[in-house]
Formats: sequence, structure tokens, C-alpha cells
Amino acid sequence: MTNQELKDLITGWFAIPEAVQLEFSEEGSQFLNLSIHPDYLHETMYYLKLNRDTDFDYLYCLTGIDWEKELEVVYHLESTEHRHSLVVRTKTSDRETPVIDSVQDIWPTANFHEREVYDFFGIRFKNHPNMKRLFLAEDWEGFPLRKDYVDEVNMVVK
Amino acid sequence: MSTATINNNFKSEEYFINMGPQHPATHGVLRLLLTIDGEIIKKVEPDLGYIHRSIEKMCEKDSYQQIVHLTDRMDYLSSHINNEAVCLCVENALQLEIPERVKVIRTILDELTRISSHCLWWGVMGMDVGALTTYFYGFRDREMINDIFEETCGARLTMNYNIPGGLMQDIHPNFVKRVKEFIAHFKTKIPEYNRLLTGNVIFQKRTIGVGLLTKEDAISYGASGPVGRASGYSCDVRKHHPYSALDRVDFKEALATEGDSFARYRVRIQEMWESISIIEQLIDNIPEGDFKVPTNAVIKLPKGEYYQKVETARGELGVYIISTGTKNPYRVKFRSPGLSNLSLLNHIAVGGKIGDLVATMATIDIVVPDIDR
Amino acid sequence: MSYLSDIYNGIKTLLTGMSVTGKYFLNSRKGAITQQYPDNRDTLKMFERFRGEVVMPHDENNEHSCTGCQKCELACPNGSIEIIWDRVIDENTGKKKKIIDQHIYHFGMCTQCGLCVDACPSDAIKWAQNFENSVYDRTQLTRVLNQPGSKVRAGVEE
Amino acid sequence: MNTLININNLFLSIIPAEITGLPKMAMIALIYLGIFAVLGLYLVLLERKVAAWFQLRLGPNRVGYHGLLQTMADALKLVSKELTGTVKADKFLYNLAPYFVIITSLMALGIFPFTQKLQAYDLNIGLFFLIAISSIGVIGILLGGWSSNNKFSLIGAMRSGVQTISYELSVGLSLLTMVLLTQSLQLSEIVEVQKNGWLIVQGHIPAIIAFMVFMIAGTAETNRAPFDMVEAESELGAGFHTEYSGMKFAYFFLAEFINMFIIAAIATTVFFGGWLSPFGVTESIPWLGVFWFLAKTFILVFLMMWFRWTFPRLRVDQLLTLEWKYLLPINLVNIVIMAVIVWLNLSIQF
Repeated sequence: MTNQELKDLITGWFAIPEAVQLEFSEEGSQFLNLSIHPDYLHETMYYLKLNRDTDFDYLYCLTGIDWEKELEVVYHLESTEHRHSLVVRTKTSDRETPVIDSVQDIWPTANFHEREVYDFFGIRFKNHPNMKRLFLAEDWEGFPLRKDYVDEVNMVVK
Repeated sequence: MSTATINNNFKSEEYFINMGPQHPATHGVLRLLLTIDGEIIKKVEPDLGYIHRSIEKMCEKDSYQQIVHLTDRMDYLSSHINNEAVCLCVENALQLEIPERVKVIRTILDELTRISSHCLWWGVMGMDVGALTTYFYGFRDREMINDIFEETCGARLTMNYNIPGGLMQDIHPNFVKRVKEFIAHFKTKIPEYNRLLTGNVIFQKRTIGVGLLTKEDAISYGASGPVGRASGYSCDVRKHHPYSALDRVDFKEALATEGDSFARYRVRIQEMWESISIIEQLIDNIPEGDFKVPTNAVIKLPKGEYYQKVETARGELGVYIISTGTKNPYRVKFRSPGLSNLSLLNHIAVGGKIGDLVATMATIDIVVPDIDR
Repeated sequence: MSYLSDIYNGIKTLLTGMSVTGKYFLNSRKGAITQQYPDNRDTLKMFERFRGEVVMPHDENNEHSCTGCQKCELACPNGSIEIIWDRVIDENTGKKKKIIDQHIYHFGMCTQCGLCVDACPSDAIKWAQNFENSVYDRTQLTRVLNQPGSKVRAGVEE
Repeated sequence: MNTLININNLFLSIIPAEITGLPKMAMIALIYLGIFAVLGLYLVLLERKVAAWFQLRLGPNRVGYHGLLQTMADALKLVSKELTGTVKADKFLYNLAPYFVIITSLMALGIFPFTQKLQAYDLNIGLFFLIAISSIGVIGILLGGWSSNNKFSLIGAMRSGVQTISYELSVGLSLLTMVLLTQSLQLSEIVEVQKNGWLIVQGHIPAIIAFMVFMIAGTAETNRAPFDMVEAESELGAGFHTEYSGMKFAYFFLAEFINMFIIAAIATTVFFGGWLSPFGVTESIPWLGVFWFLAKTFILVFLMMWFRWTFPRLRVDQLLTLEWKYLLPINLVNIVIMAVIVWLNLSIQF
């Protein structure tokens, strides 16, 4: 499917796309970007995988990004059947207790990747069966990949 | 005594066992927490992070040229391919026109890297299932490739030969000759590998039907590389998203349908043949030209996001760079093949024996620094 | 019948494997790949591009070609190069000129990436092929590359 | 060779007389202990050299001429090493285990006829004694693995138990096949019978099958690759001797090599005519029997090393499949064939 077709199809799933903050953009990226409110993320992802026309069965990258004011999670999806790609993004401005729905029931690969994002950004994933730190020790303080993380001993800033 | 009492008296109990971080089969510092009932594995839980260096965080402070050398230290067995991934990403962002010569050399080195990685894997695979001699035969052949790398790139493992815009130096005058020598040598060695290990009845018994992974699971667990292809999932980035000189070579994607350890083994052996064929197609036709295009000393990527995927020896490596237009990237994410491949270990190892786990882990071919970036 | 053919095939594959190792056993005299380091120091020659350590070549007049432009210091990802420089007045032109006081190389921090040598505009530093770099004290790994009393070669400009 | 002749002379004077005095017994024991130690050390060296040659390496070549003293140096190191162990180990059993293993292999060594005269004890149930003794060794391994209080050791020990109990059968049955031919269990008599041709020739087809089964089962008995489930370093670290160090580890290590020698020596005695020279070429010089015995034994030892450095390891359930589904039925059929051959007098005699 072309990006335009994808856009039309996905917009059609929502009665009021503005209500879920559904936005598309292709600016500054080689993929079609879809951003959505975190509350509707899991449902949308579920459709994206199950719908025959979209059929995004391959989640190949799951990234956390710290935009200083907000935290963002980016999902790179690809369909192995149709070979089209989509980037799904969701943002939360809650930096203290950010929670986003887990997609590990849709793509089991997200299990480790979500733990990694939790480990480095502190974003908790709701309904994740094992929401523990993946790399760092359990008693590690802070989330190292956040921009405001400071560690005066181990981090040498040039 | 009734049967119930007897069963009660002989109730088996599950217990935990720590495999690693200093276990011979975990190849580096991977720790697996196994839940075992007798010899049957009930659960495998990897405990990671023993050598996490936070390369992604380090990248946020480095210039784009400097990022490249950090990727050497991720999957150190395919460091050239890692370097290339970053360079391609930066070059795409800058929309640089890369000379044909660079593309061809990069592809040749990619495939040599793949062969060298698979050689090491083959040796270690044999060692994991108990045939210690394979290790030395694998390393003997790998040594020839390492010599080629050392002569041209200046290092055996952490080559850092790619820079955004091309290569650091032109190829060494001996390069073509040595590669041809190696190809001629290696073509006689793969049949020997097959005679020694592939055909061996014990080896086949150890691997056939062990660690079964279906195609659907392979996709949803994000498997890539030989692990995915052994389950019949066509996931070769070189085929689907060709980069460098891969668009002009003719090669088959190594596929198998069984999804067991032996299929993964055969896919890797097949990949070595395909790599040889790719090198043979390119080695005589390295175009003349520059080995790099000049770039600014300070590279600033335009604001935006850039994603580049390449096929390393272990699977799909993704480089995701987010730039805000400054000389440092805002965020760099490396989608490492190892982490996804490892995440399916629990899925396919449960129900097998300890020996099966070792064989399965060997065919998944994890490199721990790749997981603990 | 498959029972017997299983046995036959099994034994056949085992013997095939043994023939491979047996062949190597018989040729073991000439086939050994062991490098008897350090016995073979005399014959062991590294490739000329091998990146062992960074050195600054000096000619017979104790002159090097480092102008103190600090490009290598900027290119280094690990901060292994530190240049202490000074400004003096050039006798010929009367202009102020940058010269190096000390070109400090922290070998313990170096990852042998080669970016400094690549960045150097006057080819003042290059790679040496020495690989026996172990020392008893870490401080010995901090080296001053320019020799005492050396000066920049005439004609090498920034 | 000189020392061998001395030993030979010594025994010539000792053996025919009834051995009643304790000093004499002690002397024999000491001599065997010496043989045991030297043999063990040089088998280790041989293994390392052979492994190196299979693997395109040079092997130990620093200590002594071509590394001949390497294992001596290793032994010295092991003797001087600290004995460590786990705190929660069952101390008594933990310390007992290595002796179990080493004593059994030493006992087995005592009844081999190195030549017609050089034999410490000529038991009339020699073969039976060997089979019995070789299965006691596994108790040491079980004890060691169980008392170490280490899960890897325990798994290794349990595997060892399973393995030895199963393969005992094949070892016994394949030797029994040959006993049908010799009609004696006494080792000296078994060799005597072979003056009309080695048993592997006398018994032709069933003897060759029995030999193959014996070699496979014997390799498994000694816990060597491809049957090294007990140690399986890529699965269990070091298996049952994970927690042993220093001299106690050395006991296990030496016993493994001596057991390998014993299996090869049994095969030599039963199938290849023991100390008999091929076609009786050196029949006039009896002491050359030692040479022939050792030569044949070391060829078989080399064969076992060749197995080890070529094959991958079996899985524990496949190990049992091999025994119960392949070796045992073959063996039983083989015994019947052999009985028929003996009954119809079809054996080849020179």
C-alpha cells in the first residue's frame, strides 16, 4: 500500500480522528509517521497488526526518546506480506510516572525492547508481565538516557 | 502403598541453575537463569547488562565521524557492517553521492566479514556440541580473512574503515590477490566442514528437531538473519532493501523451512557459499575512482530522522538517528539483531534438555556486546 | 530395514568425519598453524597499515611537522590527545604563530580508531606498528609525542 | 626397556612361588603404583599431543624435549595446589570420592598379563573381575558429584550413573560373546587360546561386531567424548569434578586416563591376542610380549582419542537410545551367532 492509502485507511478507523490526536506526517523522515494519544495506542496497534490490508506483523524497532518536555516512544512497523512500513509515535508529557500501554501481547519482541525503554527512560508499560530493568541493576537510580540524567562520577563531558 | 502416595513420595521439584556469566557455552558474559526439572528446561530468563557501555548515550556527545568507531564495539564480529550502517545513514541524510568504487569495496568487505563471522560461529558451534576440533579449523580460515582486513583496514576486528563519505584509505594493492587466494582456499574447506560436522550422525541427532521456531513466531519475535530465514521467513535486508553494491549482484537468499537448529546451521553454511559468490562477482570489477568524497570537517545533519537497516552476520541491524540540526545527534538508537534473537530463546528452548539449550544457543549465534550495546 | 540402514549410514558419516581429522593428523608436521610467539619475534612483521600506537616522526634535525592546529584533538572521540600550545612571534614574518609545547597522547584511552591521523593536515602524526604495549604502570601510557627540544619543520604551515 | 626387564626378572622370581608375605605384596603394589603414575602422566601427554596434531597445533613443547616433561610439571603444580571445596559439601564423602575412583582403576590394572609371566594376579575369573571393578568406579563419581553440593556436579553425577549402568551391559555382553569362544574367563588362558589365531580372526564376523560394540561401550564407560556427558564442559562447566581442585582433581583426571588404558588393554587381551606377536614372529623372545601388548593397546588408545577429537557429544537421552535400541539388541543377536559358530565349529583356526 502506498502511504496515502495507509493514511486514508487508518483515518477511516476512527470516528473523530482529532479526539485521539491522530496525526500523519512525512516530514523529515523516510517513513510515514503516525502519532496518536497513548490511551488509544494499544487498540490502534492491535488493528494495525490484525487488519488484512495493513498487516503490520513485524515490529523491528522500538525506541524511547526524551524531548526534554515530553517522552516519546517510537514503533517502527513493517509488513512482511505487503512490504510497507509505518512509524507509530506516542508522546506523554508526564515525566514523573509516564505510563504507556504495552504492545508485547501483540508482538512478543516488544517484551525486551520495552524493558530496555523502561530501563533507560523510565517509561512504564502497562500490562507488561515483567516490567523490570533489563540491563542495569535493580537498584540503579535514575534513567540514564534521559537528557537531564547526571552522573558526575561516570560521565565525562567533553 | 497407593499410586498416589508413591507419586507423592517421588514428586519432582524444579530448581534454578545459573548458566553464566562465566559458563563456557554462553560466549561472553551472558547469564541465563534456568528453571529446570531434572534435565528438562522449564524456563530460560536471560539476565543482561554485564558489559553494557551505553553506546547510545555516548553517541549523543560525539560527532558523526566519531560514532562510527563506537559501532565496532557492538557486534565485534561484523564491525565493518556496523560501520557501514552508520555511514550509510549519515550519507543518506546528507544526500551524498558515493563513488561506485566505495560501494563495491564496502560490499566485498561486508561479505568477507560475514564469512569470517560464520567461520567463527561454525567453530564455536562444533565446540558447543562437543566437537572441539572444529574450533581450530574455523579459526584457521578466519585468520586469512583477518589478515586481509589487517592489511587493508589496519585492524583485525575493530576496523573503523568506513567514514561518512567513503573509506579511510584506498584498498591495499595486495587486496584483490589475497581475496582471490582466500576464496580459492575456502571453497575447498566448506565441503570439509560438511564432511566433518554437517553430515555427522551425532551432530544431526543433536540439532534436527531441536529449538523449533515457526515462521509466525519468528516474525512476531522479531527474528532476523539466519534465525528468521531458517524458519522460512524471507528477511534478508540485502534482498529487500539493497544497499551499497548489492543491487547489482546476483545471489540467492539462503532459506530453509524447518525452523530447527539444523536448519539454522544449514542456512549459515549456505550463506557462506552465497557470500563467496557475491565476492566473486565483484572482486574483478572494482571500478576506478575516488575512495571518498570530501565532507565537511564538522558534519551537521539536517533536522529530521534517519533510519538505515543493514544485514549483519547475525541479522538486521537498524541505525536510527534523530538530528536536530546540530553537530551531534539528538538520539541514536541501534536496533541490534541479537536482542530480538535472544528474546525468543525462552520460547524455543523450553521443553528441551540442557544439551538442547546449548545447541540452540549456538545456532542463534549471539554476540553479547551486540545485545548489551 | 531402515534400522540397519540407519546403522550403516551412521557409521559411514562417522568414518567420513574421522577421515577429515585423520588427514590433518597425518599432515600435522607441516600443517600446524600455531604461532610460537614470542619465539617468532624476529620474523613477525605487522602490515604497514596496522594501527599500533600514534607516533610523531622526527627527522634528523629533531624537527616534526606538527603545527599545533589541534585538529587531532578535536577528532579524537576519547580525549586521548591533549595539546599544550603556545604563541610565539615568528622571526621571519614577525607574525604571531602557534607552536606546540607538548603533544600529549594518553595511550591508555586510545581506541585505535585512526581519526586523528586521518584528520591531521600536515601528516605530523602517524601509526606505528608496535603492538607490545603492556607496561607495569598506567602512567607510562601517557606519552609526550614531540621530543624535547624539537621544533616544527620550516615550511609546514597551518 | 632395561627397567622392564628388571621388573620382568623380579616377577619371574616372585610369581611362581605362593605370594604369602606382606612385604612382597607391598612391593608389587608399589611397582604397580609407579607404573600407574607414569602411565597416567604419559597418557595425558599423549592425549594432548594427539589432540594438537588433529587440531593443527603443536601441543606442549616447552618443558623438556618436545614437551616430554610437561605433565610432570603439571602434576607437581597439582600436588602443590591448595585444596578448595564448598562449605556445605559433605566433607567425608567429598574426600572419599576421588579414592574410590582411583583405587578401582588401580585394581583393574593388576590382573593384566603383560607377558606370559608378567602378571600380578592371575584370577580365574579375570574378565568377570574387570567388569565388576569398572562399575565400582562410578560410585566414586556419583559420590563426588552428590557431595559437592553443586547443581552442575549433581547433574553430571546422575548422568554418569545412568550412563555407566546402561553401558555396563554392552561391555559385559560383548566380552561374553568372546568367552563363548575361549571358554574361560581367566585372562592368561584367553591369551593362550589365541595362539591359534587372534580371537578377532577366530570369531570373524561376530567378533568384529563384538569388538565395535565393545569399543563404543568402552568409550562410554570411561566417560570420554563423544560420551562425555558427565563433564560436558559446554553444558555443565566441569560436571562432577567442578568443585575439586589440586590433587583430588588430579585423581579423577588420572583415573579417566587409566580407565581408557584399561579398556584398550581389555580389548587387546580379548580381541588382539594380548602379548602375542603377530604370526608369532618374536615367539622366541618372550619379554618382547610387553612391547606387543603396549603397542596394540596404544593403537586402541589412539583410536579412542581419534573418536574424541572428531565427534560431537551425544545428548543424554540419545546416549540411552544408542545403548538400548542399538547396541543391546545387536549384542544379543551377536551372542546367538557366536554360539552357532562355536557349535558348528565354524571359527577360523590356524
